[in-house]
Amino acid sequence: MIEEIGTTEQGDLIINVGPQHPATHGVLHLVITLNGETIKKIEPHLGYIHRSIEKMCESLTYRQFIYTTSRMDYLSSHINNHGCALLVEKGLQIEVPPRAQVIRILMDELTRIASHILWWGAMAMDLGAMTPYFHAFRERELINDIMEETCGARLTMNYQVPGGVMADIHPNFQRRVKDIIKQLYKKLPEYDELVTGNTIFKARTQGIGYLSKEDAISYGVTGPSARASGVSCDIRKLYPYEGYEKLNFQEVMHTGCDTYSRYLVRMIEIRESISILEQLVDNIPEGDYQAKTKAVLKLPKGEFYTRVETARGELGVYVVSEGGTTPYRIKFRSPGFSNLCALDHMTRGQKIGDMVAIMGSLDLVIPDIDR
Amino acid sequence: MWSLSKITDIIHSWLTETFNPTWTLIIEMVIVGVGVIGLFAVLGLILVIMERKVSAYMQIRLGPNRVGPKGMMQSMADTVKLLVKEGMTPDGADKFLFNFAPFIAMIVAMLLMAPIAFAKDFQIWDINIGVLYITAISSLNVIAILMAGWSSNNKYSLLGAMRSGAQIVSYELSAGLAILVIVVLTGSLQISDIVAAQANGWWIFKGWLPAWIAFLIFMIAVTAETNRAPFDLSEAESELTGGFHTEYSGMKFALFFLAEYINVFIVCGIGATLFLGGWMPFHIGNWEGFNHVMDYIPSSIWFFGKTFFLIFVIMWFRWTFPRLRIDQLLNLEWKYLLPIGMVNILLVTVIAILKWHF
Amino acid sequence: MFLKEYISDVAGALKSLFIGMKRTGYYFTHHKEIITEQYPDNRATLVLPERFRGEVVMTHNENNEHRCTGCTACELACPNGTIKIVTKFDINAEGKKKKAVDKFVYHLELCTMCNLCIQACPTDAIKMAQTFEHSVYDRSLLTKVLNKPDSKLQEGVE
Amino acid sequence: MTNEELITELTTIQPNLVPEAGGEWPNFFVEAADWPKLAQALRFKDDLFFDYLFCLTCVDWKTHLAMVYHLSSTRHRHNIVIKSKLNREKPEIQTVCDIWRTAEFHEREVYELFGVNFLNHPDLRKLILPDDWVGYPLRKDYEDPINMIKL
Repeated sequence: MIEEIGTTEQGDLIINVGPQHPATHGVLHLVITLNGETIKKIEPHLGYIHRSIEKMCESLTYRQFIYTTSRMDYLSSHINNHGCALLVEKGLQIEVPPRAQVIRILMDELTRIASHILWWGAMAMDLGAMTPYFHAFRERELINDIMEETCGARLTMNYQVPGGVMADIHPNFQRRVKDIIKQLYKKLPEYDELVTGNTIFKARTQGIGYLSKEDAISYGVTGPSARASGVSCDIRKLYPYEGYEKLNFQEVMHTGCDTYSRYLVRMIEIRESISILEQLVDNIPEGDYQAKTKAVLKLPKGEFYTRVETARGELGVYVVSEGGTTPYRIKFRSPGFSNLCALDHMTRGQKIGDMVAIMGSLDLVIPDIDR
Repeated sequence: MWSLSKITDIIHSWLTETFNPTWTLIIEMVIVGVGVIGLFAVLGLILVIMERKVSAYMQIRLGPNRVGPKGMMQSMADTVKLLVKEGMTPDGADKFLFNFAPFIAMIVAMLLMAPIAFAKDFQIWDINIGVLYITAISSLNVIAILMAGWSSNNKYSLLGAMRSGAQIVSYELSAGLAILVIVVLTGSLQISDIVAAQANGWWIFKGWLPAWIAFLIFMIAVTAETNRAPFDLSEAESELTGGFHTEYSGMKFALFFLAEYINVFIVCGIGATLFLGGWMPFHIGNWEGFNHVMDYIPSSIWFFGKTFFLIFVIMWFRWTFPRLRIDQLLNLEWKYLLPIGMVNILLVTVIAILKWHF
Repeated sequence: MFLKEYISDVAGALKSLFIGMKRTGYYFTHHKEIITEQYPDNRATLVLPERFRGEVVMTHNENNEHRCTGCTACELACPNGTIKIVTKFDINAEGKKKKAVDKFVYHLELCTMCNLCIQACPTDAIKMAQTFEHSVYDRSLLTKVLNKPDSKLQEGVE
Repeated sequence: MTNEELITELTTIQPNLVPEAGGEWPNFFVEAADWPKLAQALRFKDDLFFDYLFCLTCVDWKTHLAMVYHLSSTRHRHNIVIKSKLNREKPEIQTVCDIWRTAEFHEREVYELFGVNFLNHPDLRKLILPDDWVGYPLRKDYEDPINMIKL
């Protein structure tokens, strides 16, 4: 069942893309075997920025290890933190106050919007259009400003702690969220004008990087990339956490299986996230923002697994506890790593320019892959 | 309408009186050479700052604004930076070809300057096959790119150069066909004749639909021929990092960079000459007063105005569109531009024979 | 019909391109929309939100007194070993030996601004400052002693 | 299928499975030798249909290594955890990357970080670490005085 490993013949061109290359959005190293312009095989070589977060976490307490996860997938750091906080809460059976839950969801969705918007710009930039990148940053900056005001940092927030959130929302928070909703409604049609409808963009993405439903499941692809292949895998719907079950939103699915449908799924997901924001921003319940927790957290002996839906897919946090203050073994099932598995399969036989488009549509964040 | 021919005539007659004919020719060539190089430098500076400003405003940012008033001296600073940078030659490179390629790119760009009419009666060489000369010389550009790509001993460069070869060779056809439309309408290959034929109206207005289509095809084809986005496959930075000039640095890179901008200027100048009347002012039918006012604007301003407008359009393309893929690029040429261009030339021949145009 | 399809294809493609060009053309002519911030020039007007986490500082009141008891809660809470507290024994008014902070050493180069030390501090002795221009030429300058020289523990803080 | 049904179903397929109490999902210990057969059954039996391997990892228990496979079914939406104890000196287990393709990369990761040898893996090379790296960093007894910072 495994595709046979592409063989290197006389006349094949082997090029190294990365670790420093504009298309890899960071430091992914791909060894590509080319026949002319056609890709025969892609071999990812990882580890350029591997920090061994899993090993580090073994010596950090349950309060401390959360901050390292912000550095994994830095574009959805909030959701990573959320997953870890959920795990600790699950182990200690802490009830999170409703106010904290709503704040968490609001922050998660803002992060998701920011991540998808940045991805939109980066995807267009991969395909050679520079302008959308800057337009994307305009909206993203507004979201980052909200983060800065409430969480204290723009990218690596470390706002979610076991039991709730670190601080209450800023008094300006609701007003600014409403502003950003208004702004997004105004600017999203422009995104479509610039990129979605563009005939060159369509030609570059339609029918490229075909990933069938069976392959998507088999390769463990999750998130928008898998939903574009018709796989229902939104953790927010399947295994709801933090009251996502009470919200009214759609799991965005598409059956195109190609790069363009992956693009469309993310664009619609931005709108779904906005609708979640609209439902919650005026209905933040009063109460505590953090449950009372002990100063030293000790998870009972056993194994715990939580999954959250980050902007890129399913993040699983697997902790084996020996009953101490630090995890015995921790494993982050990062969405980027699994999505990367499918890259070779999707790019075989495509042109080198398509490889860039496919990588863009998978939305790879390299620290998430390398951890 | 005043003309620059008086000045050139005075210089020429003074030189012929003072020196013998050989020396006159040599001195005139030196003057022209110095003039062209000066124009190159000025154009390079202007176009670089223009590109940066255009891109900045389209990308809702300010662009360079620190060096000089409103950042106008930025390209000077860039030049100085490139001049003092070490010009490296990779170890495995074919040293002669590697160092020679940027000069070919420059020489080709310089040669192309010759038949362009910058103003009324102000032309370096009014050769009778002007248009043919331009199409012939501009194809030499691909040699420089292939040379640079091959000699760099870099796989990215090689891929970029190969792409560029395929691209330039195919797009020359449609550019040629688009130019041919105007040649058919005018009945001459000489630039001065083509400009003179537009005295009572530019071809884009007089030539009806075929001229419009030809203009569109011309703009697309020359964008591709000068390797500008969305056809910048030979230097596609998200795929091939820098394409054929990946290994170049310092002044050698600057020469490529400059040659690209000069090429853009030249093709836009040709576009302005062929379709927008060159240095001819804008006239409307019988509006005598209006036409008179237009005549007072110097002819060189008309030429440069039109050229810079076309350059702006090409920059506009670049900062709006994503890049095509190599097979789509060739598809566009062979499946769309070339058939349309051929039908167009048939159409225009009929129009020209039946004298349907003005 | 092939020809009809062909022409509508070309027309549709051109239309989509013109829509995109209209958008960039709009921004080219509307300079109000520019969002660039001229950073070093606007330093005077640049206001960072009060929660922004720039670096850890220790608050001192006007009598040069701080609130740090040297309990090392922050040192234990820090995931990176950013904080090192050197304690000494003071003799207080009643003649008893009492543990007090001698040097609150803070390694800014290791700090990830995670705010865990601030949360852990029982006496609110440290807080996050809004400074953000931390670059220096010598790395040793980033190792700071947060308690000011000759500063004392504030009265009444246990 | 509920957890109880899953447990009974699986014990009929593989009688020497050892169910483990606790955890949210059914946990089983399987002998490394029985794993390929069980994996085939898990993946291709219609009422099980575990087509999605969402986490593959290894835990170093100092006395032995334990492979942990988290499986899920996109059709029936049930989850299961399969574990397998491996000898710490010579850890070997059959690969599952012909059944779940995502295992290819995950197994390579486990191979270099824990030193588990996956039999019949098509391309078992180091993925993250440099080729000349000695030792298995995620094992508990791994010491690297140069690169490890102990707090």
